Amino acid sequence: MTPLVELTGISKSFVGVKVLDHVDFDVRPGEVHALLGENGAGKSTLIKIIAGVHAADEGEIRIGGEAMKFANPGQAVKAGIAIVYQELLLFPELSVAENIFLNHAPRTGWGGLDWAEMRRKARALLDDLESHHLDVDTKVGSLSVANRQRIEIAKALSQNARVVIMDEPTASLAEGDVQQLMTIIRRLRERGVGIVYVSHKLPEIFALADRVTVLRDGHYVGTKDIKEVTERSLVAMMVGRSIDQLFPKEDAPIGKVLLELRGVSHGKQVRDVSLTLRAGEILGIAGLVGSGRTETALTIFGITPATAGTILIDGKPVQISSPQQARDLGIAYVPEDRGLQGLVRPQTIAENISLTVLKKLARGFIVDRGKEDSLARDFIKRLGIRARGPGQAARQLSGGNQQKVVLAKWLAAEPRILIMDEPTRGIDVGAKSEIHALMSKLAQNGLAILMISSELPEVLGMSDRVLVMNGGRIVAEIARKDATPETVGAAMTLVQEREAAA
Amino acid sequence: MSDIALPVRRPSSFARLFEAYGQEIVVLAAIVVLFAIVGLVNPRFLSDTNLTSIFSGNAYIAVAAIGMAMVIISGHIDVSVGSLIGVLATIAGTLAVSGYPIWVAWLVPVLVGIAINTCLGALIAYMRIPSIVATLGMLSILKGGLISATGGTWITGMPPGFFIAQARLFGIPSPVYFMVVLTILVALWMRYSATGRSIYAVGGNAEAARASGLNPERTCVLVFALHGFFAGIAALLFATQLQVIQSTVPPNLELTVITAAVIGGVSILGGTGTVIGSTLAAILFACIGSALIFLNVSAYWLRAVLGLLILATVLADMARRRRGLSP
Amino acid sequence: MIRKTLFAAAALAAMAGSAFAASAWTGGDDLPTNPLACDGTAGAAAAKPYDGGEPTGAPDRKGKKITVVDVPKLIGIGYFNATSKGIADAAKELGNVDAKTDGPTQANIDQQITFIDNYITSGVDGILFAANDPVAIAPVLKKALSKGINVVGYDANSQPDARQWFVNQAEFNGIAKAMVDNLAKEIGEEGAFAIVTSTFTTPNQARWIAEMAAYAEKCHPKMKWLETVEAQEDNVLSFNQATTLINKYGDELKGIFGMTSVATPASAEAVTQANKCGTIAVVGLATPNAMKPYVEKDCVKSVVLWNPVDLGYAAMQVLRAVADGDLKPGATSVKAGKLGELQVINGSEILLGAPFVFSKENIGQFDF
Amino acid sequence: MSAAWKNLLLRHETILGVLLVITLIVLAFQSDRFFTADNLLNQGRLMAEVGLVALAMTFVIVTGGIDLSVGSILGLVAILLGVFWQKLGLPLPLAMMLGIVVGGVAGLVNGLIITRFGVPPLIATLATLALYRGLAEGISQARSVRGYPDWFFMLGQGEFLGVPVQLWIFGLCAVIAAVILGLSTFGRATYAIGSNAVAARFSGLSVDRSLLLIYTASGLIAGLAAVIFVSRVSTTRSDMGTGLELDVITAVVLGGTSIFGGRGTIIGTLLGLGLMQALKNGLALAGVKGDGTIVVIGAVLIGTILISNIFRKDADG
Repeated sequence: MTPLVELTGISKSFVGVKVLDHVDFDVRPGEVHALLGENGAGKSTLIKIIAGVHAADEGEIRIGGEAMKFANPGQAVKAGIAIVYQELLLFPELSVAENIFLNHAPRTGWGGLDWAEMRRKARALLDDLESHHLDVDTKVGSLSVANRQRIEIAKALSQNARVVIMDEPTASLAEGDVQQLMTIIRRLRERGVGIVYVSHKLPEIFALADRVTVLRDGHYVGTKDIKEVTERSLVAMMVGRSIDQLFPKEDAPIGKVLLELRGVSHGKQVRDVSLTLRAGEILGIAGLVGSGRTETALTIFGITPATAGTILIDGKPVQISSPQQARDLGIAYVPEDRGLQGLVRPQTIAENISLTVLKKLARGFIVDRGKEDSLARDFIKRLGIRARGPGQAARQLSGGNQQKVVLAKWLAAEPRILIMDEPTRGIDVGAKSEIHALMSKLAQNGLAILMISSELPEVLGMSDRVLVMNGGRIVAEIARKDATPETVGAAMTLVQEREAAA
Repeated sequence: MSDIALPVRRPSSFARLFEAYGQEIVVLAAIVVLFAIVGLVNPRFLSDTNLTSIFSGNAYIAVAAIGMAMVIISGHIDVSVGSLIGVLATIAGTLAVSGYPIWVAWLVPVLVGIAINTCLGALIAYMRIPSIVATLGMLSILKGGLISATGGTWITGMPPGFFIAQARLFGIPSPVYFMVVLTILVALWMRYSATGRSIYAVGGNAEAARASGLNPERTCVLVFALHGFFAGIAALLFATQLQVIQSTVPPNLELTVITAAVIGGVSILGGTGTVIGSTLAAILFACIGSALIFLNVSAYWLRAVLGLLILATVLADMARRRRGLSP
Repeated sequence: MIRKTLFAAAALAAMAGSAFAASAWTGGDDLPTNPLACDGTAGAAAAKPYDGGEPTGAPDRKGKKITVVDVPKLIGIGYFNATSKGIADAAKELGNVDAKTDGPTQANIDQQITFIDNYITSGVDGILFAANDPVAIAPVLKKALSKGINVVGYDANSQPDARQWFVNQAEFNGIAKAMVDNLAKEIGEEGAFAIVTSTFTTPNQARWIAEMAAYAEKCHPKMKWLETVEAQEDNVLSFNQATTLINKYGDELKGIFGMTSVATPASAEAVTQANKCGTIAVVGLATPNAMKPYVEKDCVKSVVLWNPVDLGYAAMQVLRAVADGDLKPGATSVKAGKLGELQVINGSEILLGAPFVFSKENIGQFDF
Repeated sequence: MSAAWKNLLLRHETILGVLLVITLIVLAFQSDRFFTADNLLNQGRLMAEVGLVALAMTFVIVTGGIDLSVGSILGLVAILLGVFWQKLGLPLPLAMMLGIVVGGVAGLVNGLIITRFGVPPLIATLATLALYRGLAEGISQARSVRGYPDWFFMLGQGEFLGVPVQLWIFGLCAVIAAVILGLSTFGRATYAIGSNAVAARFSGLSVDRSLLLIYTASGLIAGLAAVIFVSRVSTTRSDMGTGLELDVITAVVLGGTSIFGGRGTIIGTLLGLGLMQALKNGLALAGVKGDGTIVVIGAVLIGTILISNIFRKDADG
């Protein structure tokens, strides 16, 4: 069978740095081909070459057996290649139908847009994706991430794509949405569409992929049939070393209660939330996106101050109405969106780390650069941040190292309560286990950690206790020994069904 | 699981209209209220002669604001438009006086406007100079260049057929037709054509647009070229309104044009707004200018009142958007 | 706290605003006025000693070639193009003067000061100026005098001690009388009129308006002033403002004063386009070229202005005379080339002559 | 050549510095009166007001904002200075203080509109540009205030140790601004806000308070510039400072401050100011007329940013 897309000997350099070195890759009709590798392994560059965003320096691209060179993404689209990016590239001000048909809308006889046809086709595509609830006239800006992703997929299908490339499609999806996405992907596969699936999440790959290709440092490591590999062997291929335990939570002595919430509410997103968090404990919060997990964290951190209820620190009620107050009370928050909320990307590592402790670093009101520099060096060593030095710009680091910088920034503030929102989202496996190890160590040192995660294995592996949220409420509390994918998953979906039935 | 049909909330048609054209409706309401109040105080305000002069005397601002609205929707800004209009009006007048056929005197400034702004657009799109910087530089170049070239001599003695803005059809001055027809055409084009929609897409998210196969650079150049076209038309209306062309840059014209576009609901952040809004806002300004005289607002306080009104409109818009955000 | 501060500020602003008493007509200034007699007999002007300044350490420039710069209020408007032409004419005629005009593109005091300052540094022998503000320009002119530069003003004066001589195109009260008398002649003693000016802060216009108000009260007490509007130096804005006035007052409005060479033709245009030629009179200050179409169509009967080309010419001649040492403090007249002998008034001012009224009969003879 | 050196050489400030030196040399050859202490000090006097406002504007633009209302604030404060002193009979020093305070309040209002209502700075200050100028006109009723006592002119026309008084003030403010922006915790926060306001807020920085402070400071400085301006020109008029904002923004942007925020230095702004003033003055001395100078400044603005962009593209890859 002729592959839909076949790449041989692809090389690509940016400013003298080789990011891809003679890589081979192909996609056949009706298969899901997973592309794996740590961040910086060259996955993004490879899919951008397939999609015509970058041109390869060397090597050959064949589409349906024919050699091709794409000068721009438009040509790749014409050749039947569509890409669903990690950061969804939609236009909030345009309607659903327009987003789907941007740049290839049906035309009327005199060249204008055929709006009726466009809306009808959009409707049909969405129905095909089981998305009957989406209105083709709504502005995309008001939709959830999962819904936007469906629109991206519909957009790919509307271009008669024979190859759909998905870059970390589940990175910001909750468990339930992931399942639906998989259903959609399987349906596409049945129709003979070739799918390139880029993800860090091994369980998904085992659930979906037919073949898997691994890249490491721009080199091609190998392509395997999924049946030939195990989780462990894949990780070994990716990192070049074997990782014994993915989620190494070690026991830590559980101390006194540091943080307590009593009936805390904020609008409709956080309703009557009560919880306790002890020193040395990792408290996991599971739930779907929009279930109120992040919103609860934001309320504790003072971004969206509580409208009702009490927050107690060391048993004393406190008012937290700004992040400054939260910080001064010893609360740290490693946010969900690293690029937007966590890092000042153009600034250096040192400047990022010192943001939370500027006052402490200052002599008078002048920042002590020497102290700042040694603080950054200290953290680079402690957290194993791979960087040229404290003076390197944060944006040049890989995802895992960026996350470590954000963590370092908050550890610099010497918090007693650490909230981590999706601590390992979009991070490669190696860095992930490092961050997990760090979390364990921090807990052992007496830090109280509140961890929010969409990855069930992470929640189960790391948490001492698991809270499950839905509709802004805490709906279940499960102890570590009872926490299994079934119990937690049941708590998450049970409520959803109950609400849907109501 | 997908069997459960989720109830689709369909907002009422008015709510939808308001969602889509909120700012336009606010501005329109402001115009209506203004007409009602001033009309009550002094009925002459509503006389056809006054209405005509409100609409026709400021039509060139509305036409220039169409181009400005497109530029701002595409995520840029242009502070040089006032100087450009001054230059183009001078070119039109000079050609007419030098004995070229009238159609040449009409056509050349529009073409020059397109040419200058195409260069400007290329500078912004391909050389990555922020539009405010590029147009700030262009403002100086055009303004200084105009005075160097003309020495500020007034242009008089254009042939009678030249004065297109003084022509009337069915008793209505031609600038009104220009304003209305261009606004409607551009509004339809922006709303329903593929290129028009791509301007919104590029302004909303240039990188996403690129990944969708659009070419943001080309769109940027196109938008500036069109902006040059509208500046050319505005310059014609400006130049042919009176028997005399002042070959200088009209003071503060760029601020008026930008303000009209912005008050009309075009977000300075790009990606939203319509040219209907900008035209309505230009009309609102003309009304306010006229109304303040009719209401005997002390001339000394005129600009303060205007500033307050602008501020009030902006704050009202912000309040409306906030309400739109919370469910 | 913030609110209180704001409130206090608002209150303070309101107090400050009300602290000014309103003058007779909007747009005038608050300096004392000196209306002429209604029948035009010259008031007995008290002879005043020379009150101008003197350059220090000026070299002997008699008969030598000198460089002169002319810094008008702004460049790029018809009026100052005309004065600049007069200056160039005189320089050519004299043969030993190298003159050029340079100035800001907006009537901006700060920029004008910067221009003069730069030319002082570049080492000119003489400076001609038309001040945007009489006080603001004084320090820099004094600096010029202290560097031995000859300084002569025209059109708009500075404080007397900051320059040597000032060529006065026509006295304020003379202009005021000509304007008001001509309008009264056209619309009758009980007619109502409005004024279109540049901005209320332009000194000459403010002075004229104040003098006109005083003169009208003295000699045409029944004329009714309706309103003054600002229109910058902007053609289209002037037109729109005049049109709005016509629309607002309807038949009540009988006349419009145009206070600038931009406002007058634009007002005439507004009257023409409103088909009110003959029912609304326009009287104003303007250059003849811009007014020819309206005067020839009988829409405008009288345009008041001195000849700005002559004004520039005279200013240049005076500067040459001062540089040559021919015009000394205490002189009572000065020779100004083709203009002949000009009179010295008010100590250190040289009067160009009575304001000139252009009409259909004579306007064709002028080209500026 | 080490990377650090290469970086330093390709910095916008370095390019600008080289350009400034070349300009000075060329202009010095064009006119022998240009490069004299007397002329240069005098140019310093003339640019002090624009320079002062540009210092605060650098902060504003580094946060990703803009303040178009500075020229109008200058006009408003100038008028109020005169009104407080002459019409309300306050002692002149008190009137000066009050005027500057009003400038600060005007800036604070800008800041409140921007932070509390979330109006983009360009729009907010566009509206107050009209409002403050209108207030100045309304309050002044077009009257100018003159006849200040002689000691008052010391500020704008006097000299101290042979250097114009306002140049001392400007120099002092420049040093303070450079220290605050470049070295202090507040400067750090300013850059962080300009690069990523959300991340700054999530790092426990008080973004709104910083913005309020910066816009208030912008108003205060415009007020100070107004007092110096009045003292320099000995009179008060409501049209003072018209168009000042464009000069100020040109200088700041020429100095390499990114209009998108997050990047820019006081040194750059000073170089930008110097280049602008040198061109204005030097070209005038070399016989170029004012309108020609405007063209050159526009071309230099575009050209400098263009060159800087090209170099930066190379450096970033």
